[in-house]
Amino acid sequence: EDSVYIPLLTYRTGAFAGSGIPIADGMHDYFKMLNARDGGIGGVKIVTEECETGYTAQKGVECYEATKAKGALVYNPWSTGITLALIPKATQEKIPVLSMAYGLSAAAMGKTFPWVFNPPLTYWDGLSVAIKYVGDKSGGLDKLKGKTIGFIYLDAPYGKEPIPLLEGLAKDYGFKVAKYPVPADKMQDQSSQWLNVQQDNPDWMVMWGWGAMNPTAVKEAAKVGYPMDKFIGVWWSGSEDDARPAGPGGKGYLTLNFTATGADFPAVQDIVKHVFDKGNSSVKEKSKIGEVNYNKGVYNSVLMAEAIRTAQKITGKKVINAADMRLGLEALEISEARFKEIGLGGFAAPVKVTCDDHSGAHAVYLQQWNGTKWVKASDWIAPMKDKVRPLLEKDASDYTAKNAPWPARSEDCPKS
Amino acid sequence: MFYREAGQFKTGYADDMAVFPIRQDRIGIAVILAIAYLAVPMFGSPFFVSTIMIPMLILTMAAIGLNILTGYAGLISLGTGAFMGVGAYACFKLATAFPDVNVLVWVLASGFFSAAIGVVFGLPSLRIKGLYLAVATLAAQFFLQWCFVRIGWLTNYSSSGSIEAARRSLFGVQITGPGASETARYLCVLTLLVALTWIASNIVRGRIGRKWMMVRDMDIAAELMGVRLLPTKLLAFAVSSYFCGVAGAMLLFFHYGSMESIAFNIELSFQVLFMVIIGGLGSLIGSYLGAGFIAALPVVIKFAPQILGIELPSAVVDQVTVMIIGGLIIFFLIVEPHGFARLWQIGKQKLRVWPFPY
Amino acid sequence: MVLVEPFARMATNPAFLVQVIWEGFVSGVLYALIALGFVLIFKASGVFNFAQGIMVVFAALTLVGLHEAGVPAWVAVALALVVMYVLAVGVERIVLRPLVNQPDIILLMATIGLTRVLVGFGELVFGGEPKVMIANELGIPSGVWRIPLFDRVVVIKLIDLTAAIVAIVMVAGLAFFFSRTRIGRALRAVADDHQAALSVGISLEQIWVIVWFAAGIVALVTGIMWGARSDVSFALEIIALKALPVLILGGFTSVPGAIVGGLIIGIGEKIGEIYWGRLIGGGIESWLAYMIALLFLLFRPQGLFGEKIIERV
Amino acid sequence: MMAFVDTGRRAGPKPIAAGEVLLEVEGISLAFGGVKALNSISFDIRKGEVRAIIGPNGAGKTSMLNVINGFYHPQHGRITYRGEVRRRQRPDTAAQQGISRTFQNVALFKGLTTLENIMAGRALKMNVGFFWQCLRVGPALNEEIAHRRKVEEIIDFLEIEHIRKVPVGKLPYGLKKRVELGRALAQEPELLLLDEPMAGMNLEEKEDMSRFILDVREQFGTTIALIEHDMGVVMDISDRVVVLDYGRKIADGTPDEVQKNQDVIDAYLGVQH
Amino acid sequence: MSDPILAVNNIEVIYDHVILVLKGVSLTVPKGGIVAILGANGAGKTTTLKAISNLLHAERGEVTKGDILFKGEAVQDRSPNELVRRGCIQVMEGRHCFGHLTVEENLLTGAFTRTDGRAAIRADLEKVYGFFPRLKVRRQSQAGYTSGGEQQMVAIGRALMSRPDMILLDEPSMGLAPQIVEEIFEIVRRLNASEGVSFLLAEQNTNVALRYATYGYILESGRVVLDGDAKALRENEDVKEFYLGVAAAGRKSFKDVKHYKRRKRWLA
Ligand SMILES: Nc1ncnc2c1ncn2[C@@H]1O[C@H](COP(=O)(O)OP(=O)(O)OP(=O)(O)O)[C@@H](O)[C@H]1O
Ligand SMILES: Nc1ncnc2c1ncn2[C@@H]1O[C@H](COP(=O)(O)OP(=O)(O)OP(=O)(O)O)[C@@H](O)[C@H]1O
Ligand SMILES: [Mg+2]
Ligand SMILES: [Mg+2]
Repeated sequence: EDSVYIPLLTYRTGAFAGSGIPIADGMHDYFKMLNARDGGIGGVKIVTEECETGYTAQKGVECYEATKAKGALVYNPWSTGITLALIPKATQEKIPVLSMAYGLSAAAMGKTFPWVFNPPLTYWDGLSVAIKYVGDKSGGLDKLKGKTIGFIYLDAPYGKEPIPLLEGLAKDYGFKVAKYPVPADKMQDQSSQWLNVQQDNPDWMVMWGWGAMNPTAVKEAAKVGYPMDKFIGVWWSGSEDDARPAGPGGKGYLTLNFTATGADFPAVQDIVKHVFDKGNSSVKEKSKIGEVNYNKGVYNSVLMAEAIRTAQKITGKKVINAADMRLGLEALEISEARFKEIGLGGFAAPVKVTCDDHSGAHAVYLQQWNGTKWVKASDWIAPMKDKVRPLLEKDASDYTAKNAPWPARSEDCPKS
Repeated sequence: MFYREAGQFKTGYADDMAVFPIRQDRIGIAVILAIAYLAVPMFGSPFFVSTIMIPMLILTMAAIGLNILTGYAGLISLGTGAFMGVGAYACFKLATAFPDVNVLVWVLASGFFSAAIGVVFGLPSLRIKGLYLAVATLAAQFFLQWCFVRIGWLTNYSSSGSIEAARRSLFGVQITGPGASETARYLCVLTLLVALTWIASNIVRGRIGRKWMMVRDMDIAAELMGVRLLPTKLLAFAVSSYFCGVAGAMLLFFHYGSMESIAFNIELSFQVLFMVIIGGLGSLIGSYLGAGFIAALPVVIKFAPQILGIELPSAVVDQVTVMIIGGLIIFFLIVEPHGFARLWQIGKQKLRVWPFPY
Repeated sequence: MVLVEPFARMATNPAFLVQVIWEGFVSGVLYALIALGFVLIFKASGVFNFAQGIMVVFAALTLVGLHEAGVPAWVAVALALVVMYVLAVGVERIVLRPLVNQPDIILLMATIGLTRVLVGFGELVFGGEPKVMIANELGIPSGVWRIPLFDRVVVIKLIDLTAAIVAIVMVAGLAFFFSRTRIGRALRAVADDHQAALSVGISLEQIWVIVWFAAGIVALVTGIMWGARSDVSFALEIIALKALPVLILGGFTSVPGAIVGGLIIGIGEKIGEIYWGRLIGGGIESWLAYMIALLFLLFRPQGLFGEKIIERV
Repeated sequence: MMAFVDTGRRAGPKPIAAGEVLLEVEGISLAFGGVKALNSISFDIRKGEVRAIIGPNGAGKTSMLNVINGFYHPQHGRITYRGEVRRRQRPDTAAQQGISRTFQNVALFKGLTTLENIMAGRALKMNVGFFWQCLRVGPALNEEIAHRRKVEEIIDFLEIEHIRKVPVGKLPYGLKKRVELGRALAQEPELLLLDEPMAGMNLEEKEDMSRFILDVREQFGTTIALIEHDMGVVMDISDRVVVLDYGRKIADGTPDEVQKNQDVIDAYLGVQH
Repeated sequence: MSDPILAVNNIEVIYDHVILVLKGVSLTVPKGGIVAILGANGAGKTTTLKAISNLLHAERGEVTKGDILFKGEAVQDRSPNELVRRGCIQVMEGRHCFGHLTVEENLLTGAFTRTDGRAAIRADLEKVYGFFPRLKVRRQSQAGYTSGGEQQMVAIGRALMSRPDMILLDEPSMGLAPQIVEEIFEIVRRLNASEGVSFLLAEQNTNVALRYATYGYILESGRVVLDGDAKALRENEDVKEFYLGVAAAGRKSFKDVKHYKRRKRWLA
């Protein structure tokens, strides 16, 4: 039987397991559903294999080395650290890396990073949306002058990624930035950071957190009485488990998001039907299906599945290889209609990846915790492409300079 | 029976002081070197070479470093990870600032930076002893890690905060950076390790090593015999950190290719400490055996079910691996608290008296 | 600037300073709780029990896991205690007994091995997802007090207050129980010289089970308190590292040392971070505690309350 | 036989002839908290003699040695060594001045073999630089071999060839003491302080040890300060004896004088042997 | 000879799985007897005592052959703690005091296994202070800072605190002033006579040991090479020459030791 092989780098252990587990489940279950319902993609079964990374770069690289020889189509590192480690390796060995809305922002520059993809948007895009929203609520971006925006972040490459843009925007719009780094070993004890917040009393708070850092931050914010509706998290800080532990105090907390929440989508229901009910899912409770991080996992698999379809169409092959997968990713386009077709209408904004832009700077929306669940709190908001793009370009050229001689792109753009 | 020195006569003190005074040992070491230099690159799969051998050898280097400090000089350190980090960051800075100098030079030079830092954090060892000294090295661990994150200059102001190994070559063969073949990287690592092991063994067998062991075994007596404690301890910190620094630089340049500060965390320190203890304190062979055990075994256990075609959830495999390793550590400590090195000696002793039990 | 500005900030907003000290006090007390577990075991066996951190997680997870499985809260506490007892016996049988009379570092390593076993086992049984501590069910108050002070308010979480009280009661109780009693003396004897202790007929088995169980109880209490403040997950294990400087500062063998060390580190760390940390980039908490401990050690190498290191020839 | 102490006796400020005062302690007082370990003790040690220090347990004998080689710092008093007054000094300088010692509770380096322990005694005399040490060729190797030769002579002398490569941790007590003596001898001391070198030995070994001590003195005029509880040994081999009793000096003189002193009998000897 | 309180039958001891130290040692201690084990350094005296008190496994040694009977019961597999409860306690060579405990606390740890109440323990404490007045003076000092001889007294006193029926004494005289040595052996005799405590002592100080003991064993390289009544041993020519230092011509001086060595007859 024809099949393609996709290793899934996941983490169900370690300090970040709380976030890692639903994502892993979501990724898995979508493929299992396709296999069960449609017999795979274009007649080809998807063989997945999980490899545990524990969110550490070391184990991530081990997983990569152990699985690449089996004909891996694409890697999903699910950690900025692992992504950074894999970018040069995978570029050299010509295997695509899909770092969905995380990783190196500059990877959006397809001309420089032909093998790395980070749709639907980069961290910088995300940050620009948050600022846009803040501007909106304050009556215009020009009203930000003199205000203070606090930025609380995991003190690691992931958390620091948005800082250059944040500082750039601060200059442009005249607001002040107050930074609150949270060291990894302090994730569960942020009282210092929030004491500082209490003292500085910034007008808005933006958070780039992950794992156990999120619920602790929300709890602390509630404790120091910070107005929750002025507290915006990135999409990785917006799962149910992040807001729920704060109890009623968490009400009003906002985060960015690019996928819908809930299980009311035909494809997700198919997962329940074909996978969960058959006992093939590692999800323990049905209610977990459709939660924010689970849906992120599903979305990640949707991107891969659609890229495989695209690649099959472009190359005419049934069983594609990693190079074909790259083509598929580079020509990836999921329109609103296509989302509907695959049973995910309204699940996410349309996505289009191009040769030039591997991310796409797609729109996101804000969701708000109402005390028991997330509700949509804004329309889809497009990032400030004009502010982000120049930074991406500069960063990409910095990267190649540092890694000289960085191979010039030799791959052709797919014609579609 | 098979392993006896009978019939082999030493004709001078130099012979008696050689590393391997017994012929069988010399043959053994030659065979091992031949396997390492020829058989592994020729027959080892890329996965084996790049994921098992390379990190194992690099961590052996770090283990030797820590063993010098803990095993020979008796000073406990939990800051190995950070000292390795110093080496990696130093090598990164040097290699990017002076791209024309061969990278091997910088790998070796980077050790001096961690040696210097090691000396600074070794200063409290004059007053603080035993497990209490662990706090000084922990301070180093966390402070240095903080520096790696906070000092942008160290990463050339990279927005991601990570450092990368540039592409460099030796005799026209690319040895670092993306695209360097695992064989090339492996041979570099192996050669550096063999050379530095030789130096380490020279140092510990000589005057300096003896002073360290004096301080370790009974510092008061050593002092009353004219050994000045502070310089001796600081030298141990320096040499130890040098090895760790080189190991860190190798980890970046020959293994990962790209690292962030978190890779040099306390976990790494513990891992190396494990190697030293399981291998045997105060034994260079032990460092090899310990590193092999702690670095390679988890990978083997983790990927064994896959290779054997057994389907197990990856998380379960990982959890079970962690448990097995923990259990084995306890097991080996119980069987032989002095580590593999002692088992090795006992094995040799048994061979020597074979077929009699004693 | 580094010298003046922080004090100016303290003076202009004294209520905030009080708040900072309170927060430092609370985290110090919580560090002390973890350190206490270390001290008990070290005092009694000379074992530097690195597994204390994971024991905290393990105890808390057992408690929450049992509750999730439908066991009433207080019964779950009782069962969790039973589990900790079984753990103590198991550790004594499997790990400590064969390692009697070995050097400190070997025992330290064994407990790190134990940590691994417990991490793997815990994740296998309870899964890696964070869990919410059953604080309400255990009757731990969750509100906040807002106390007006110098025209501002100082916020005190009742849970923090509870934690502080529990910790202090616990320390006092243990100090009382372990000093001046027959067992207390035997504990210290064992720490000094395993072999000699054996030779005078002290039963190491019995002593070790007692202290490991006591440390297990401390772990459970610590787990409940920490868990109620954030959540119960394996990330909590990292916090145990914070107990090290506390322990070292207080002296490995001193129960009151744990609490005093905890307070010095907790408050020092908070004040340092809030008033000085930001001047040099923030996040200095990750190493400040160790530096504070180091500074004290340079003057008292055995810690504030530690037993003097005997040096004779 | 004793060719091993041939070389460079450290050229001191001035050579001291046999019989002259080598070391003089005057009014030494040392207290630990409430415990007065030494109370205004004065005596001298002459070049080339065997000077015994005896006294009941806890009298302060070991403390006296610790004061002499700088490990304890007395609160009062003065120490004159080779005619120079020294006040506070670091323990490692005493070794450099030619004072070496053995310890009451054997203080060998447990992890090292007999050979290495005695080599350790030569730590001060070896000085080839770090670079050569790394390579262990040329000067480093030559130095190692030269000293090894010396050490082998000591090993021969003390008749411990058979345990040359045995880690000392597991040696029986008596041999440990002998190795410790070897280590002290390896330092080529001018003044050798022996703290109960014969405790825990049987007769035969005590005889051996006495012989070694006397030989060392005879061949090089090494001065020896000896603490010992075996009166037979003390009376036989020492030239002069100083008796301490709980911090005080109660007698000083030849063995015969001391043996007859009633204070000494009361405080220390008990029944006459 | 009355019933033996302790009987060691042909034991073999191995350290570290490879080092054979005792090669078949047998000995008996009669109830109420004082038996001395004599022998050169490394003969295996300490090892024998540790094998009896079961402290061997803490040193990675094990009894591989033979058996040990205490009060008629095999005790090889008992813990040291149980042995102390049954009335057999060892005073280890090299003192092994608890350095951080005060002298008095050290003594009290000896009473760990006792259940007969505080008053009785106090009374025994006073008794020990009666034996060793010096300890009373230093009762509040940390044992780690007491002199070598004082530590030896602490170790013996500590053993007495457990009210044993049998004490294994390892080199009690080492490092003690002559007066104290006599005193200690007097105490041994007193305890033996008045309370019926049996002793097995390993000693280098043959002179004293054979004066107080009733029976002696001479150990060489892990084997018993000679045994007999103390009196008989004192008369033995070899013992005289090698252990007592009295040759036919009377006691020879340490000053005049010659460099020749006579072979011991039993090794021939
Ligand atoms: N833990 C150990 N491991 C290995 N060998 C040991 C150990 N302890 C003792 N030995 C060896 O066993 C032999 C007998 O030692 P033991 O201590 O019983 O002698 P001893 O008669 O008590 O001597 P001494 O008079 O010096 O106390 C010695 O050769 C010694 O080296
Ligand atoms: N570092 C110290 N701290 C406190 N007290 C000490 C210290 N060193 C020695 N002492 C005390 O000083 C006194 C003299 O001790 P010292 O060891 O000198 O006796 P000694 O004459 O060598 O006795 P022994 O013959 O028993 O070895 C003892 O009472 C001892 O307890
Ligand atoms: Mg003394
Ligand atoms: Mg002995």
